[in-house]
Formats: sequence, C-alpha cells, structure tokens
Amino acid sequence: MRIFVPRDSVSVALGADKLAAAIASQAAERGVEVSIVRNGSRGLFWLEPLVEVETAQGRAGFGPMTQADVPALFGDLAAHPKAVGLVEEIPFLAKQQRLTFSRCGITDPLSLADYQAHDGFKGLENARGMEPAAICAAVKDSGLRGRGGAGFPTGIKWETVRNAKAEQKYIVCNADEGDSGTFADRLIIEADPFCLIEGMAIAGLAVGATRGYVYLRSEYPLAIQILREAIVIATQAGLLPNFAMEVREGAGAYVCGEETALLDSLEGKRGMVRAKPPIPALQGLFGQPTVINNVLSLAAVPYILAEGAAAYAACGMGRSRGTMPVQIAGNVKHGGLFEIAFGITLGELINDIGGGTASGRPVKAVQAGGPLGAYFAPSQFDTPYDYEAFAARDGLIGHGGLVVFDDTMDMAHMARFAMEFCAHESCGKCTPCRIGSTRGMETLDKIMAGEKVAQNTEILRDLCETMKFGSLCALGGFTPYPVVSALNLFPEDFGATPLPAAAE
Amino acid sequence: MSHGTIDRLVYMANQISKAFAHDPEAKAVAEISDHLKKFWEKRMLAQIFHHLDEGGEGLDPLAKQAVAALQRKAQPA
Amino acid sequence: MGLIQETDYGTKPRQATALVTLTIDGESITVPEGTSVMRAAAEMGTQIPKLCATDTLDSFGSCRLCLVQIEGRPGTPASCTTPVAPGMVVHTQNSKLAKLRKGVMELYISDHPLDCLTCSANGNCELQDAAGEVGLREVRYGYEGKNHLDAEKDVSNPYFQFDPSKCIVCSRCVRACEEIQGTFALTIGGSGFNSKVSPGISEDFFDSECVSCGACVQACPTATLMEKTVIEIGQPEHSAVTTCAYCGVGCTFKAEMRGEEVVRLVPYKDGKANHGHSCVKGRFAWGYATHKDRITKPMIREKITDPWKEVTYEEAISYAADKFKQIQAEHGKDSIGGITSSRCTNEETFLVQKLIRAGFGNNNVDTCARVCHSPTGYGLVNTYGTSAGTQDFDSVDEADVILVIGANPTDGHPVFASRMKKRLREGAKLIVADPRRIDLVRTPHVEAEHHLALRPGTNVALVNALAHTVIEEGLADENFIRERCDWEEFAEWAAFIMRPENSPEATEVHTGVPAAELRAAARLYAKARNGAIYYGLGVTEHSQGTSTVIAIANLAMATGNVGRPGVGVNPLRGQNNVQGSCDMGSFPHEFPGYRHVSDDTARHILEIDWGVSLSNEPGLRIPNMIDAATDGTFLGLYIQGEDIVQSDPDTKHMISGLSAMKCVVVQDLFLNETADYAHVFLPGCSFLEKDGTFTNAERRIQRIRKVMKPKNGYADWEVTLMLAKAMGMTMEYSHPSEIMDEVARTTPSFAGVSYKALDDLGSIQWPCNEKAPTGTPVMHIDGFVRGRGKFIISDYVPTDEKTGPRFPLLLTTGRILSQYNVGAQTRRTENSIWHAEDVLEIHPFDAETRGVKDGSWVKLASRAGETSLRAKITDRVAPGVVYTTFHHPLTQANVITTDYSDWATNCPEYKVTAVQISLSNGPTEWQNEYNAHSAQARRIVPPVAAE
Amino acid sequence: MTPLWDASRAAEIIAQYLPLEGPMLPILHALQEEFGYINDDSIRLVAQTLNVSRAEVYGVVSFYHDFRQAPHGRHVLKICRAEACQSMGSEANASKLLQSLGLDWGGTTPDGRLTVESVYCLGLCACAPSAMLDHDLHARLDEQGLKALAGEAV
Repeated sequence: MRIFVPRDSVSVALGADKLAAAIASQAAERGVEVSIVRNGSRGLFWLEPLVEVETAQGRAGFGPMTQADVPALFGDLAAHPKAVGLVEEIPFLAKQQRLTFSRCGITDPLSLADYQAHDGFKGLENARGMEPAAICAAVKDSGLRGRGGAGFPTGIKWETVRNAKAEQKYIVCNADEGDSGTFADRLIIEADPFCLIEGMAIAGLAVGATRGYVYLRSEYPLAIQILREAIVIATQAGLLPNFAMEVREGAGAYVCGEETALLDSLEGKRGMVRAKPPIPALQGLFGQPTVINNVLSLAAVPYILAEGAAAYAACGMGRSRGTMPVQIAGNVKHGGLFEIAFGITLGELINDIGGGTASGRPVKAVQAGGPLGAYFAPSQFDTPYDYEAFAARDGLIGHGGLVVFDDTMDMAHMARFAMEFCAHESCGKCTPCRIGSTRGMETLDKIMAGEKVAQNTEILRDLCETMKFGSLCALGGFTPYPVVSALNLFPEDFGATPLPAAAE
Repeated sequence: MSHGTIDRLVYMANQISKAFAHDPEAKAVAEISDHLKKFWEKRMLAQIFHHLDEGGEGLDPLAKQAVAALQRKAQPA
Repeated sequence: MGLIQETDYGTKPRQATALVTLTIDGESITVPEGTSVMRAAAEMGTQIPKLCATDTLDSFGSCRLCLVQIEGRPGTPASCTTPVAPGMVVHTQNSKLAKLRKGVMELYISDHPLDCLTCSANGNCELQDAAGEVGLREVRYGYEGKNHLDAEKDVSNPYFQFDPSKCIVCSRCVRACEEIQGTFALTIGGSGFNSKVSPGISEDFFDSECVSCGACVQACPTATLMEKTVIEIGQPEHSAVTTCAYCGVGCTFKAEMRGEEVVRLVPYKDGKANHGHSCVKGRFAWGYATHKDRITKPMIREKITDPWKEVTYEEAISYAADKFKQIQAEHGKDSIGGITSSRCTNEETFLVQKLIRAGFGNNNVDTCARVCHSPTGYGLVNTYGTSAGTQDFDSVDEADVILVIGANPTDGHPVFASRMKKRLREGAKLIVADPRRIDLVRTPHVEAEHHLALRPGTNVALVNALAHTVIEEGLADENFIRERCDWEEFAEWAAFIMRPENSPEATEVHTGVPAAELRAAARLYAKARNGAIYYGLGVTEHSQGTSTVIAIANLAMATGNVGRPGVGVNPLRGQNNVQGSCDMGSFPHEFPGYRHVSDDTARHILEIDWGVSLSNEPGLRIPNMIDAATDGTFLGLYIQGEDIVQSDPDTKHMISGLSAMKCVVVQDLFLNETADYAHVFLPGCSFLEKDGTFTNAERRIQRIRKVMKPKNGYADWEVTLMLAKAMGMTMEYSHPSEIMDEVARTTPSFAGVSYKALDDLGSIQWPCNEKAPTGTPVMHIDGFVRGRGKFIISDYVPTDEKTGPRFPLLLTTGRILSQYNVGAQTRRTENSIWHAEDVLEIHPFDAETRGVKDGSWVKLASRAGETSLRAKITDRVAPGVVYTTFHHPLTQANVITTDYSDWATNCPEYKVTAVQISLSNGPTEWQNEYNAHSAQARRIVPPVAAE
Repeated sequence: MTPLWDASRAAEIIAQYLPLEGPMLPILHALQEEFGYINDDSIRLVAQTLNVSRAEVYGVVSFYHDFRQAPHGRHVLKICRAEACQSMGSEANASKLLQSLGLDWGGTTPDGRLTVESVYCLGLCACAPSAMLDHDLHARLDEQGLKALAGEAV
C-alpha cells in the first residue's frame, strides 16, 4: 500500500508529521505493508492534511485528515469519512493549468528519480545544447514577466546581465515571500525544489553566472531545510557542474523582498534600499552583474526551455503571458494555490474557485497583491486577472496573493494596519516612508476617533500622494494603495457621514 | 659612546667609511673625503686633522686615508 | 571681509570626456557623461532643494526633496541619483513637484524641534533653508505624534555635540565617516521611524571608534552634529582660507571668525591636499593659540638660574644682539648660530637663515629636519636629483600596490591616510613594513596583503632583499632603466644586490621577516601596474636612514615606478613646513633650493642680492653645535620655534651643551623645555596671526592668512627682522610677500612663485618656473631632475646599538593621532583627553617575564639614561620590541635614546634603542628633578610698575 | 538551556562561516542560535573577525527583526498579525492571550517561560490564523488553539 502524506509547512502545521507516524504505527499494528511517501502539497490547503492513497483508479484523497481518521484508511476507502475522491478530479485542481506547479504534490520533493520521471531537468538539458543568447531569447519569447510584483520582462533582464562583462556574475533568487496571502514560493520550494534549482542553473548558463543564491525568509524554516537538502542532492548527483548554489536565510525584514535591499542583506549589510541606477543587472551582488528573479519566475523557466517559448506564451492574455499561480487566502472557503492563465476574473477566483468566505458571510473586500496591494470590493469582481487590467483599477497583481475579508472587517482598521505594517517594516532610508507611515497611523487614529474627520482625511490623502510619488521603493510607494482604496470603497468605515447631513 | 667631541668625530668618520666600504679603495677614499668636505664644518675638520696628526687612534684604515687625503687638499704643503 | 561660502553642487563632479547635452527647465546645458541631473542643474545655477545630497559624498537618494520630472519617464525620480542622458528634458519646478516637496518637508518638520531662533545652526541650516525654499508654512500633523524631541544629547566628545532630537537621518554623517574618513565609526541603528545615528554599539561618541576627524560634523546639514564653539560663540561672520599648522599634509581650512575670536576651522573643499577633509588636530585642536600658557611679552635673564623678567621688544632684541655681537667679538664669528623652525612660514625660515648666513656671517644654521627627514634630502638628491617626494597626494588614487615603510599614516598623516584607505578599499593592495602592527595593517575594510614585521634597524637589509627578489626573478623594468638611468651603474648595483647576503633567505636572520613572505611582497610590488612607496621616520631615523632612502629609490627605479601618477617615492614629512624649511636653506651646507654653499653660481646670486659676501664652507649641524658648545667654541644660539631639548636625542648631553652657552635666544609660543636654558625669550606668533606660506609633503606651497592680530604684537618674521637690524643688517620688508619675491628671484626652482600666483592658482607645487609655470605635481616625468637616475649601492651595516643581557629589548618610538610632535600645541587642547601621557607598549610575553601588568609603572633604561612611564600590554609589538611616543615632557623619552645617528646626515637613531624594562613605583628621580628644575626655570618676575 | 557567552565557542562558530561570501547574516544567525541572543561581545568579535567596525555590526543587528540583543524566554511564540490571519480573527485571539498572560507584544512571562512576539506572515495564509512556537508551525489556530499552544510551552 502506497500512502502519500504531504510535508509542506501547511500540512506540517496541521499535524502531518504526527499523522504519518500514526499511519505507520497503525499499519504495523495491522501487519499491513505500507510505503509512506512524504510528497509536497498540491496546494489545496483547505483539505490539508490531504492524505492520498494510491489505487488502481488513481490517487484517492482524504482530507482534512486527523489522527482519528487514520484507522479508517485501512478499511473501505470509499466509505472513509474524509474521502474526497480522486485528487486529480477535485474541481479546484482540475480547473487549473499547471505549468510551473505541475509536479507539486505528486512527487517526493527530494526524489531526483521522481523529478526526472516527471520531465525534470529536460529544460536544463536543452539549455546545455544552446548558446546563452538563444536561452535568453527563448525566455524573452515566452513573454515571461517577473513574478515578484514588478512584472519586468525576465528575458530582457537576463540579456542585460549576459552582455555585461565581469569575472563573476550571480543568479540571485528572491524567495523573501513576505506578502501576507502569498505562499507560492514556499510551495514550490517545499514541493518541487529541483524545479527552482533547475531554473537557476538555466539562468546561470544563459548569463554566464557560476554562483547562485536563494535568499529565503527565516519565517520559512521548512522550506530552508528542504531546499538545502535538494541542493546537496542535485550537486552530488553532478547535475550542477559549474554552478554553486547556496540558501541564505533572511532575518525578518520585509523590505529585503525589495531587490536592492535583498542584495545589501546578502552582502551582510543592513537591508537598505539602494537608489537605481546602477541597476543590479550591471552592478548587483558585491557590485557584480546579477540576475535577481523571484522564485516563480525562475521556476517557470524549466517549462519554457523544456516545452518551448511558444508553449508558454500560448497561455495568457495581452502582455501577460503564461500562467499565474494565484494564491487564495484569508477568510475563504477553499484557500490554496490556483495556477491559471491570465485573464480569469477576480470574481471567478473568489466565488467560484474559492467558494466565498469561510465564515459564510458576504465578502466585503479582497486585498490583491499583498500588504501593498489595493482592496477590491465585490463591485469590481469583473476585473480580469491581468497586470494591465489591475493597474487600470489602481491595483496590482503583485505576487499573486488574494486575501478575502468578510463583512465584519473594519476597513479603516485595515488601512491603519497598512500604515502600521509600513512603519514596522520601513528600512528608514527615505523620509516619506520613514516618517510618513507613522504619521499615517496617527492620522488614521484621529479619523477613527472621529477627530476632524474631513480635515484629517484630506491630510491622509495628501500624505498618500507624498508617499506614493516620493518614496524610494515600493514599500512606502505602494502602502497608499490599500489605504486609498479602502478610503474610496468603504468611506463609511472612516466615519464619513453622508454629506448632506453634515453640511449646514 | 663617550661624549668627547673627538670620539664622536672619529665615530662619524668611521661610520661614513662603512657606507662606502663596498667601493674599490681609491673610489671609497675619494667619496669619503668628498663627503667630509661637503658636510663637515671647519672646526670639525681641524679637530680630525689634528687627531690624525696625533696618530689617528680609532680611525678605520679607510677613514684615515680619506682624512689624510682631505687634509692634503685643504692644507697644501 | 565676509564669510566664504562654497557652492554645494549636490553630487560629485564627473571626469568623463564624453559630453551630454540636455534641457533643464527649458535651458540647454552640456555636462560630462555620468553627471547627475542635480549637478547639471546646479552648474547652470538652478539649486534643486536637497538635504541628503552633498557634493563630497556619493549620491544616496533618501531625502526625496530633489525629485524632478523627466519627459517620457514615469514617476518623479530623484535628481541626485539620476544621471543625465542625451536629449533628456527635465522639469525641476511645477505644481506637482512643489506639492510633493512641501509634503516631504512637512514630514521632516513634524519631527523636529521648533527652536530655530535659539538653535546653534540658525542662519546656517540646510533644513531651515530647504523649508524656506519649498514654502512650508504649516505642519498639519500637529506635534503630538511620535517624535524624537526628547532624545538625549551626547556631549562626550570634547569638540562637538550630537543632538539626535535635531537629526533628520540623512546619513550624511555616516556616509562621511565611511566614504571620506574610512573609519566606519557611525551607523544608523534600528530601522524605520526608530532609525538613529549611532556611534559604535550605540555607544557615546567618545567611547566609539570615532577619531574626531570632524567629517560628520562637516557633513551634517542641521545642528545635530555641531562644534561646541559654535554653540558657545555663535555662527561665524567672516572667514579666510588658510593652511593647517600641524602635519606635512598641509590641509587647507577656512578659519571662521567672529571678530577677533576663532569660531571654528572648517576644511576647505578646494584645498588641493585635503579636498575638504580634516583630522582631529587641524579641525579642532587650535585652542593652543589662545591658551593661558602663551607668553606674549619678551623676557630676559642674566643667568638661566634667574627668574624671567618681562621687558620691551627693544630691550630684549638689543640684549640678544649685544650678547651675540659680544660672543662673536670674543670667540670669532663662527661661535654663534641659529635653528630655523619647521613650524614657521617659508618666509620666516628664509629670514632666519639669511640672518645667520648674511648677518652672523657663517653657515651655522640647522633645522628640525635634522632629526626627521634629513636622510630624505641626501638620498633623493643623489639618486633622483631633488630633495622631495616625487608625487602629489592625488597620485595615490592611481596606485595599484602601495608599499608603506616605517610610516604610520593613520596617526601621523591622517587626512592622507583616509585617501590611501579609500584607494585600498577600491582594490589597491597594501604592503606594510613596520616592526609594529600599525592600524593600517588591519582596520575596517583595509587589510595589508603582507605585514613585514621587521626587527628595528634592519630596513636596509629588508629593502635590499626586496630588490634582490626583483632582480633574481626577472621583475626589473629593463626598458625603464635603459631609458632613464645609467645602465652601467644599474649593472654594478644589480651585481651588488644579487650577492647572496642580500637574498631574502640571508636577510631573514637580521630582519626576522620570513623569506617567502618577503618574496611574495616583492613580487606584488614589482608586478603592479603602478607601485607606490610611502615612507616616514621609520625609514630615516636610523644610523642607516640615508642608506634606506637610497635603497628605496633604487627599488622604485628598478621596477620602473617613477615619473607618472600612481607611483613614486613619497616621504611623508612630519611637520607642516618641514619641506619648506629645507627648501628655504635651513641646512648648514645648503642655500635655499638645495644648492651647496660651495656652489659659486648660487652663492654669487645671493651675495649680489644681499650685498654681503657669504661663507662657502658648511656650518655646524645641531649635534655638532652642542658638541662645540661643550668644547667652548660655540656660545650663542637663536632658536625659532623649536624645542630641541625635548625633540632631540640624548637629552642630558643637549642640556649640558645648552647650559654651556652664553646666550640662548628662544622664540616660541610657550616656555618650552629648551627655554629652561635660554637667556632671552621672544614671544612667538601662531599661524592664525600672520601671513605667509607653508610647503607640504607634496611640495605644495600654500598661503596662511592672518585672521587675528598677533597676541604678542608681532609676527615671527618681524621679530627676526628686528634682531637682524639690531645685529647691524640692512633689511627691509613690509610684508612676507616681499620675502617670497626675494626667494623667487634668487632660487631657480621657485622662480615662478609669488603671492599673486598663489592667490590665482590656490597653491603651487615647486619646481615652478619658466618650464613649469603652474608648478609640478609629479616629478621626473620626462627624465630625472639630475639627468639619469642614479643607482647607488646601499650596503646593510647593522647599527652599533645592540641588545645584550643588560639591555635585551629594542625600543622604537612613534606618534599618535591626537598628539603632535613634542605636544606643545596639542597638550594645550582637549586632545589630551585621548592621550594624557606617553605609555610603553610591550608584548604580553615580555610583560609576563618581568611581572609587568597593564598600567604598571615601569622603568625604561638604556645606555643613555632612564625614565619611568606606564605600560600597556599589547601584541601590536612583537616580543623583544617595545614602543612609546614622545609627546609628553614628563616622560622625556629622549633621555633614553642614544646619540647614534645617520652616517650621512646625523639624523638620530630614534627608532632603535636597546633597553631594559623593570617595575617601578613612578617617575624616576631624574624625572622629578627635571620637573622641579622646569618649575624653577619658568619663574617670571612681573615688571615693576612705573612710578 | 542556551549556553552562556563563551568567546572561544563564538570564535569557533564565526570561523565556520568565514569561507562564505558575505558571511555576516549567517554568522549572526548562528551566534543567536547558540547563545539565544547577540550580545555586545559577539558584536565586537564579529567586527574584529570580519574586519568591519563594530558600528557596522551593530547597525546590522539592530536592523533586522530576527536579531535580539537581549535574552528572551525559554520559548518564543510568534503570532502572525498579517492580513490573512487578521481576516480570520487573529487580532482578537492574540489580544486575549496577551491579556491572560499579562504581556504586551514582545514581552516575556515573569517566570521566563514564554516570550510572545508578532510575526508578519508565515505563509500559512490559506489556513489562518497561524503561529510558530519555537521552530514549529501551527495553523487554523482559533482562540482555544492559541491558548493551548501557549500553554504547551513549558
């Protein structure tokens, strides 16, 4: 009997380790021979821990499992109280277009054999037979844009680094996934680490870099452990000739997700945002030409090199090509990772895929793109998931996170939280962010206390302008998005009374 | 080292001689006497000449030759 | 006379030859490629508001006031971090930008005290100015929010205060400490709103790594870092550009004044030696000029056991002149002489040597260079043809390998050291040859590739072994040698250097430097594209000082490292005007411009100009003067601005020589140690009170300018002039510029120098004449000054100062950052807080075997004498070596040093003395007697009130 | 128990990371892991070893939320306060817990047993609210679950 018990942070946080132990001991007790595979998660988090049992029909799922549900696994599976049917047929999964996350949850993340059996290293092998310029061209042609938030074309960045002259170049992977509501980086690292390794190795070939660093946040201890193991395995298997990879642990600074702050942090300095130019592609890590890409961008690359740029570019809409792993989180019934081509509407994602709120109450707002992303109200659910369409509504896709709130949430409180978060995480370099975030909190406190609401709201809006256009990086520059969107969409939460009543 | 002036002058002359000791003898003697001529004040020279006249005790052979050569030039017979 | 204001262009200038034309606010401007938009605007007269940008630091982009709009580009980029691009169209002013800037300023002021009227920076505050520029009228956030207004002041530094309540976190101080000074003593602690400038581990300034160079204070745009004198006195109202009177770097400062009171000295950005940087001495330690110890009235006494009597200048001068004349009448004209000062101006020095040569009628003139860089003169004149360093300071920017021998730049020449460290941080490699682990060996972000920790006294062996490696391993630059030097002399030298006794393996026995390490260092230097040598008194103050200078000159020639920027042989000269005092003819064998007294042409020029006949024979050097004094043939001495009792070796012999004289005239700011043995005291004048020029270690002649009246009534040159007249000379000068004119007309290498030229050019590096009308930054470019470079054999002759069972340790001496030379000036400032006494550095091993603990009083004894001081246990020195400074008269380190000296120049062997250490209870009897004698010798009887 | 500061042990730890490029953060993590926090002696030693100023090391230590300059409780409970957890009521749960423990954010129980800190996102946002006790992750923590978790740490 072959049983899959996931080992990603979510399932482990929900007791998967204990579950695996219970299954083993139950099997031993019953004299049943089982092989337990610790696969990665499929990203269907509302079902975690999702135990899968290999059957003739396919892998049957059971979740969310508790230890009490273990004995039943050894009985009639169809009658198991937590049975969810064949995993592949669960609509949440079936509806996805899994290019980047195709192996997640299926394989044992640390099994090279598994990885290779599922097309692993095909892209790297192809790349080895190509000129660096051709690799860059393929990435350019795929239309892949940086998945970290800025959406800059990855191929152009690579081309710049390839053309730079230097003895040492670097590939740096930004795995400082600090946005609330996002977990795609973590998932790929925990469920399919070789995919990221392969992507970085391809990047190394494309630009002539021999060293790669993954800057991984310290809040992801399991991901750090798994990726370190995977690098050792891949290196020892001789799969990374001329490419030395290392995981570096962050230290709890959100701002280090900003690429130049990340580089400073890697160098061992305070994670301060650098002014650009010079751009990292020319003077990046230790002053050398550096590709700095998000996990998802790099993890998308093996597919592009394996299947061709056209296959990837065939998905998506407008200038947003390929797929986006949307992360549905917060107060939502079916939270998890949903990889889909660009173009699906926000409403479909929240209501059809996510199934509405977990609390069963009406959705009040959705924050898209992390703590620096705008809030959307249900009235805007027709917005297609696309960089430009979001931008047109003063929002951003960012790293693909969606956090759902039900109608009990006070949006003034969330606006204040946005300022508080900015104040907490500000590196302190530029004035609008360093002082502005604190003044923003204070002004919102006044508004929430009903103090000169109209006047303070005007001050707040001015402050948001100052921060938006005056800040050095996106932390201060984008904090106004959640604040202003909340202010615009939910004025009543900010004590704004209908005008006629207040007017003389 | 004693503080007697002539002791110091003998010491200095010997020290200068050592700096030129690697040269062939004739050249060394010329260099040393030239150095003395360029840098020694006349009462210093008078004292060392006098000392040489007294037998030149303590002076290295090279220094002796150089002082003698300079003395010949300074006080042509 | 107003306050000199320097334009701040916001970002550094670019040197690119490619030019870029762009449009700013409708006006077209062309600037070098890489220039920032901010600087381009400033160059056309448009000041974009800024706070974090200043043109001495790399652009940073944090204050967000300098935002502009650029057509075709999104957002509002910072003009300080945005380089110009061809055809770029920039708008620096529009309503959107105005609103943004006001918004940012409103945030700043929401966390800033509203005390402009009582603030020390009022009227000279960039924040205040910027608030005005952007038209901020109101802070709508109120002042009840979170703020830093209660942050505590740090007053620990004696010279400046840190008031974090006024800090705008622009990081200019932190960046200045890193980029300019290279100490990295400051950081921003914390993050976000809690970001705070922090010295060390949130320590106070005094306890931190801060070296008080003042760069942070200079960089601060507000009153956060402020000179205590400004807080006390107020903002200055007029200023003059002048030159520092401390070390040989020759930093240019603005002396900023209120009336007759100095408010502060601020480094001048246009200063060619310091480019706007400073150190703790020049920047802050000028208070000695008005110290209560200063003597401002002439004094005389019959016997040195008498108390001093205050008299008029006329009385003192005629007293001295009469005595001198009387001595000469009784003992011949050679029985008196004088000593010029490396602290005084070129003009003053010139006048003193003229007084001696033309007035006294002999060449008995010497100067303190005798005890420091006289071997440099001899060595470089004979090998290259000129007695000075080959480079300008800027040259270090192009050096790839830097060899520092016997110099401690971070303490001795701090402003140049910062420059050097910057180059080292940029990637140049460093070799340090020094018995002691000086800071440069390993200091934040700088680490020597090789520290050749040689045994004191073995420099020649070490440098010869470096040359041996170069020749043996085929690393010599044959083309250079054939083109620039005499090949046969080279071959002769090479044969000598290839002797087995000069190999690294053989010299290891003497030097203690492992052969493999030495060879590696030799290769590094020889293979460098540009290899530069910097050396100091660790080279010259030896019995073989001259030989080492020659060996260094040979090494540089053999590797082709002479005659272009980035290379050369660079003596780091000690005192502010030691180069100048030598240039001005302070040596007994040389007229101004290094012309031997026997040189008929030179002598005739002077004889005609001065209207007297001059002696063609060399005069006495200082030690020989003292010998002659004890012999009874030298009885009168005029000493301007020197303290030979403290600074010269073998103190006891010096004292007996001085005591034997009939008339010793000392001219100084203070009653120094030498004055204890003087009969006439003429009050000196500080650099702030007179006009003149100093010449720094890079041959740069720079003006000093009078900013206040002489406290003693006259500039030093005026007093010398009075003495000269009293001696019967007919000299007339109404201004020092006339003295410089005389130097120029009588000295070929100074032919083009005049005060007018100095005012026009800012400064001039000699030679300056028809061939080089604006001076000569790098020498020997098209060939050596003497024609062909001369290889001279430099044999290693061990010093006669040997260790043995009685004196098993070697003492070497040096200086420290906060004190200067004999300490006459710095000891009279707050600098003593960093170094209140001389201490003896001793290795833990040597300390343990003698029972010495950190802080113990130890007796330091040599064949010459003994003294007591406190011990400091450190592995900076190797076992067998001890080290101390000579800044404090209480210690009298020169009681210990012997009278061994350089064979060619008599430069004393300060760097090698065999000593023994034992525990003691405190100062020695001799020290106590000496101090008692000093107190006795300095009694002053006030003048009897007129009836 | 975390061991007491020991200079030679610290030097050993630092030495392990010296071959790395930019070893500062790995060294600080390792020192904190060993000694529980980063004291001034550690800062001096790191500065000396890396040949940087102690100001620079202090600047780094004080910048990052992860690094502590004072010891914390035997256990550390990091409660996520980011948006996704807030959407599931984390703030109310946390303030009840803090109240029951009599602590503020960042505070330690008087017996030194537990320090409660905030964290912004553990990546468990689809199973909010979440927290991390020492190195172990926990998700779907309702008020009771959080209280129980805090009680587990002995």
